[in-house]
Amino acid sequence: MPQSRAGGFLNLYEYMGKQIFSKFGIPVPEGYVIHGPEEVRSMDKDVVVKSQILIGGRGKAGGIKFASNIDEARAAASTLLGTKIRGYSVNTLLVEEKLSIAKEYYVSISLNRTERKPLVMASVAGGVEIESVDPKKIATRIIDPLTGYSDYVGRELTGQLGLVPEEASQFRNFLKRLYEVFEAEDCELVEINPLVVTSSGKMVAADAKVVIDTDSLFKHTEYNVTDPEKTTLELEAQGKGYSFVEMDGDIGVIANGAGLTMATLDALTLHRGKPRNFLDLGGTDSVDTVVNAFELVMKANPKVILVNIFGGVTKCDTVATGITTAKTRLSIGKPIVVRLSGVREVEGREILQKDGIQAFSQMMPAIEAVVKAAGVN
Amino acid sequence: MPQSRAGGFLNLYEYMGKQIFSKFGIPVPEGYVIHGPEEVRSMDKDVVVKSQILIGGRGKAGGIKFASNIDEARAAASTLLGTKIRGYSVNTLLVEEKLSIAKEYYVSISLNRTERKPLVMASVAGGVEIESVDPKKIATRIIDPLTGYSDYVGRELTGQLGLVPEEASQFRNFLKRLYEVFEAEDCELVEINPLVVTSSGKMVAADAKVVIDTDSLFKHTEYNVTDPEKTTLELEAQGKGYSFVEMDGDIGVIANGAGLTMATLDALTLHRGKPRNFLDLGGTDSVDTVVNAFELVMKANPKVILVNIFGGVTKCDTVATGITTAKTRLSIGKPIVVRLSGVREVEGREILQKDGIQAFSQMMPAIEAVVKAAGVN
Amino acid sequence: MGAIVNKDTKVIVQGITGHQGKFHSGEMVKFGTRVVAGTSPGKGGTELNGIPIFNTVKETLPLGPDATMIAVAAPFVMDAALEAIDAGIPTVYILTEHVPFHDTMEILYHCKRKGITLIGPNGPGITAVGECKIGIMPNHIFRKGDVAVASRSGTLTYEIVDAITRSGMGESNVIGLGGDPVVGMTFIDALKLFEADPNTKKIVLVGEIGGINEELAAEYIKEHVKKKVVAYIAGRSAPPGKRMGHAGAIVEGGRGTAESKIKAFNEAGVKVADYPADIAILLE
Amino acid sequence: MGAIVNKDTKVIVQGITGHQGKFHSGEMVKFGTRVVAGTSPGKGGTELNGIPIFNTVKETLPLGPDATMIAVAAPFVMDAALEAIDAGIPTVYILTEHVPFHDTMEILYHCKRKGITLIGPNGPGITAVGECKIGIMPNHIFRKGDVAVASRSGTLTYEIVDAITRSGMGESNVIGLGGDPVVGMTFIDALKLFEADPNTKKIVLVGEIGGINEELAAEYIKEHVKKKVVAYIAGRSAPPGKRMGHAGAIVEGGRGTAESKIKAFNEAGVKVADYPADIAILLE
Repeated sequence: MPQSRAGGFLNLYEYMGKQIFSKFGIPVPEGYVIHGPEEVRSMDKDVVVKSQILIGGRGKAGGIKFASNIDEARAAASTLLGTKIRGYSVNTLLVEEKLSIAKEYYVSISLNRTERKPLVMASVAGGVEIESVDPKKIATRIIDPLTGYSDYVGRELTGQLGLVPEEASQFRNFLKRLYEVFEAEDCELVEINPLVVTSSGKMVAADAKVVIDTDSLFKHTEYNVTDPEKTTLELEAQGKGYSFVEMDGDIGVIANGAGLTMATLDALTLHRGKPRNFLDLGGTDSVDTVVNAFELVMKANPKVILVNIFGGVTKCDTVATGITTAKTRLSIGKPIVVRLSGVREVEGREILQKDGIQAFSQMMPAIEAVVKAAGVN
Repeated sequence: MPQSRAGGFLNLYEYMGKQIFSKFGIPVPEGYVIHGPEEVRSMDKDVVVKSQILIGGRGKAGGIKFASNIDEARAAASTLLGTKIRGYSVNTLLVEEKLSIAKEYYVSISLNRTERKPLVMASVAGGVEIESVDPKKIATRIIDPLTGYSDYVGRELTGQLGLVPEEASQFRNFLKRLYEVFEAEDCELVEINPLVVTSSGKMVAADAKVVIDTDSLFKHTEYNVTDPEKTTLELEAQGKGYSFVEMDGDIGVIANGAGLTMATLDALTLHRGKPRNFLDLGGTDSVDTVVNAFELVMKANPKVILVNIFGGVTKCDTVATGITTAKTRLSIGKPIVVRLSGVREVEGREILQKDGIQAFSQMMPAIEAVVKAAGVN
Repeated sequence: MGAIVNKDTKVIVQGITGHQGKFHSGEMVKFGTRVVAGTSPGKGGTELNGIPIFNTVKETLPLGPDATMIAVAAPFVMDAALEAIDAGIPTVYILTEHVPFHDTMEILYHCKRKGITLIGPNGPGITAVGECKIGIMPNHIFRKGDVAVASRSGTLTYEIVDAITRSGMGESNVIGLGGDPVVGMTFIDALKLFEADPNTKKIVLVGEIGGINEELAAEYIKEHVKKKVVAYIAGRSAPPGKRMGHAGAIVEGGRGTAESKIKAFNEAGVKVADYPADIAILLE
Repeated sequence: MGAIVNKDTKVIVQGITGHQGKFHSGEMVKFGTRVVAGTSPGKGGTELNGIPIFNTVKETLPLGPDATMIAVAAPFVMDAALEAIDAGIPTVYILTEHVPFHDTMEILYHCKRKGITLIGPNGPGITAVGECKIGIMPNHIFRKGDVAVASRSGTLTYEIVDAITRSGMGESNVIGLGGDPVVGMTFIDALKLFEADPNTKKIVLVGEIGGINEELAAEYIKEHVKKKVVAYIAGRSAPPGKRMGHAGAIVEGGRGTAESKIKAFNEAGVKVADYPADIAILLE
């Protein structure tokens, strides 16, 4: 469920992250992207074939395969493409040189919301989920956003990590460039795990996790990734500009403002009602916005629908007209319970009552009515 | 004469400035650099052939010629190459499309030393020396270095200049990129004069003046320009790491520290002595530094030599040894007057006196002695 | 006198000719706010809702603005904010949603170095009831009183203010902090102001899941706040959401859930309402 | 007590193992300065001149440093300064010459936003006579007294201090401002400190051609300085130099010459010595 946050965050695929890393001078394994086994190229070294999916634990789930010749690589590609791994379809593979791994480190830069500043985290215990690492083995450093990254930050961290000089200077180079990525690409997170030290002592970003602030996409029009965790209906809603999340219940919900929508779901849940969705109407004052919202909610096939509006910019009579229009146009036979409070609430409720729709001025009676209509005893 | 400023400033040739502008997306006339008339290319438009020299007033002095076909352009190139304009040799030409000029504006960004911040200056009265423009016609804006340039600065300035919207947006684009040049290239000054509005309404940088902080050259190793205002001896001194300026007089001067060296020249002048040079020995403590300094000063062929040292890091006995070594090695027969004060001054003066060199502990007697030796009555 | 703004506060609106600026500057004037100027590049010399329009903030400085509402589109917020900061406007409120948080971070620290108060982005603004409203809160919900409200949410704030008003109480200051990952004013900043404000007797905090600002506020209340504080937390029914990356998760040490926030408030002696309207009951 | 530093000031030296750091940290210890630590990446755990060496400034913080001398090579000054600023060291002195002025500008405004005093770059440092010396001034030239000196020059400062000492007077504070186009502390900053310093009775300013800081100082003296001020200006015999671009020339409005500076000082009642050693005569 979204917080009352207009935008969101966009997870990039590993191969996209590595393309960005490359552009900023961060060493990544030699490799290329394929969509079919026939695209595998001949090679003179062992390779690893990696499923490009936005979920952790690929390796354990069989999403990563090794190959030592072109036939093995093609076979691996054939096996992986078209399968589902942990529920995610594999359509794209990254074929990379297999690194000779001596050590695995961890490094990330993320937004620390408490300090409201970037946070660098680094550990010599990489290659596993960072949550499972002993916090004492993680070196952290808050960065002053106006100063940005400077080499002394890297010196502090490599000192804490106890890196030998040859590794320390490579690591500082990674950090410097990773901070450039974090800033230039408006990232919420950039993470390299594992940051591999090869047997010849070279540091390479063996994985790449890059999470972009979707609010920044006007600066980065090159990113066009569909969030695979979103349902078809959620993607449709996103395309129409609604903040919409599907849930397991049977009460369709339309409210205005993310906070009020969350509060509505909370109140339903406390009354043992089960919401079917989260839908924030936003701050517009248009009949069509309401009608389109109903169309989305109806596609989720709820048992009943609750509309909870506190009218300010959004006028209650506009919403009421939207509801009656939707009811007619979409031939809605299911119970609709409405709460309208605020600007032009009396007019709004009149419009609804004329159409036989239950309308309340306060939230709690509406909650109780809709829960009852949904058949909760 | 240098101020007590270790580094200095490097003036780039127009064509170099325009190459930088191009790299940063600032529109410049189509053009190319030649070193011989045979390099002129065929073309389908009128061109201007511009002498690449680091002095103003090229146009009036005949350093810029127009041509409407390849023969005329070659002839112009032949005429210009190898000549001297205002004392500067013409070895390089810039051949450019001739702009159809509707208006000439002015814009620059420089370091304002009082505010210690960048200063933007702009005027619609461009094409002439900015000093000759009515200050009321010049819009100025100090920039906060931590914030840098943002579009509102351009809006303020275009408003003050009264530019029409089509020009204003082009002008803001110039300013934004010019500030990027100023920052990225460590400039002391970036100036476009004239900033031409062509008859088709397009803004183009018709000239480019870029002055770089020489102390920043470790970041910009691509710049390799010899200051044409420096004499051969000054360039030799620069190569050896001395701050050295030739002057018209007959008293060679070696002192330590720019301020003390200036004070020495001032004192000589007040005593009607005429300095032959400014030479700052710097803060090292090495015999060779002294000997090499003498070598430079002897090449300037002074009548007498004054050494004025206040010893701190530089030890007086080291300097004394340097002087006697130089005297022997360079077979100096001319009078040398020395003032040594500070660390190991007694030892230093003893060394000199053994070699028959006049040595004082205070500056004024030394000044008086050297002026007398130079024959000033 | 309001805690940040008051009846003497002179307000400008940057982006006054946009959809939001146009409507809400009019509402602000109706509320009684002294809106002394608006800006809109290229529209200087005209006026709107009786408010003179200028091309730049600099041109409004002779009018002595104390606060600005920035209502330009997200891509232009950085420039507008830097313009206000450079001009030294003491209070900067950003209405706009969808501002990249990296931009907000930069704006915030430029505000801090100049001693400027930043409110928002993506919040409903600030109201000193009976004196001055800057932002988009509906005019009709307020009644002058002694309850101060700070909230991370918009309509939920109105819901709660309305409940307070309907209960017969009233509000002194209402501040919408904004829902973005990085915002200027925080709960702790608001608590400091409210604790010091002689017209405020009771305090309401409206939080939601995510981040740990509610937890930090609870700690602060324990140490520094003598006035009565009650709270509401939205999102307690939210299924464990997608975490935005490992690094964030581990730093916040498992905090950020509704349970964690409610627990922290309870430990600080702050009662947490089950339903928004129950805030009014807890205040009594 | 010195005006900026004093006998209690704990000093660190960044780049202590370099040529300059090595020599001058020893001289500072001989002077009596409390040099509590040095830094040199990779040399942590060793020591020099009896001073413990650490890899980072952060590691020296438990020793409570009040000031730092940065003696690293020019390309590394920005990083070292940001390290000191981030660590919150209250006084940052940069010895290094050839620092790009764009770097200095950035360092200066980061210092300003954190309330940090910046001295230099490219100056001889700061001495509170009898208490603390940070920098490269020769130890032997000082005698404790009531004359404060601020100078844009190095050896010329020693020359003048030496003349004061030889005349039987003595110094309270000597500050080398540095000769770069952009430096931290200015004449006006120094005048403020000296005017407020109870141990200072008379003030010497050592200026030179270029810039207009002497002119600004003269204006400041007229308004704000009651103590006796005398001055020396180097470069009066300099032929009109190459101007560094039109923009600079016009902004400074023809000021910046020795004549302009001497005239400004004279108008402010500040006598200007013809020769460095004459400063001692003017002070009497």
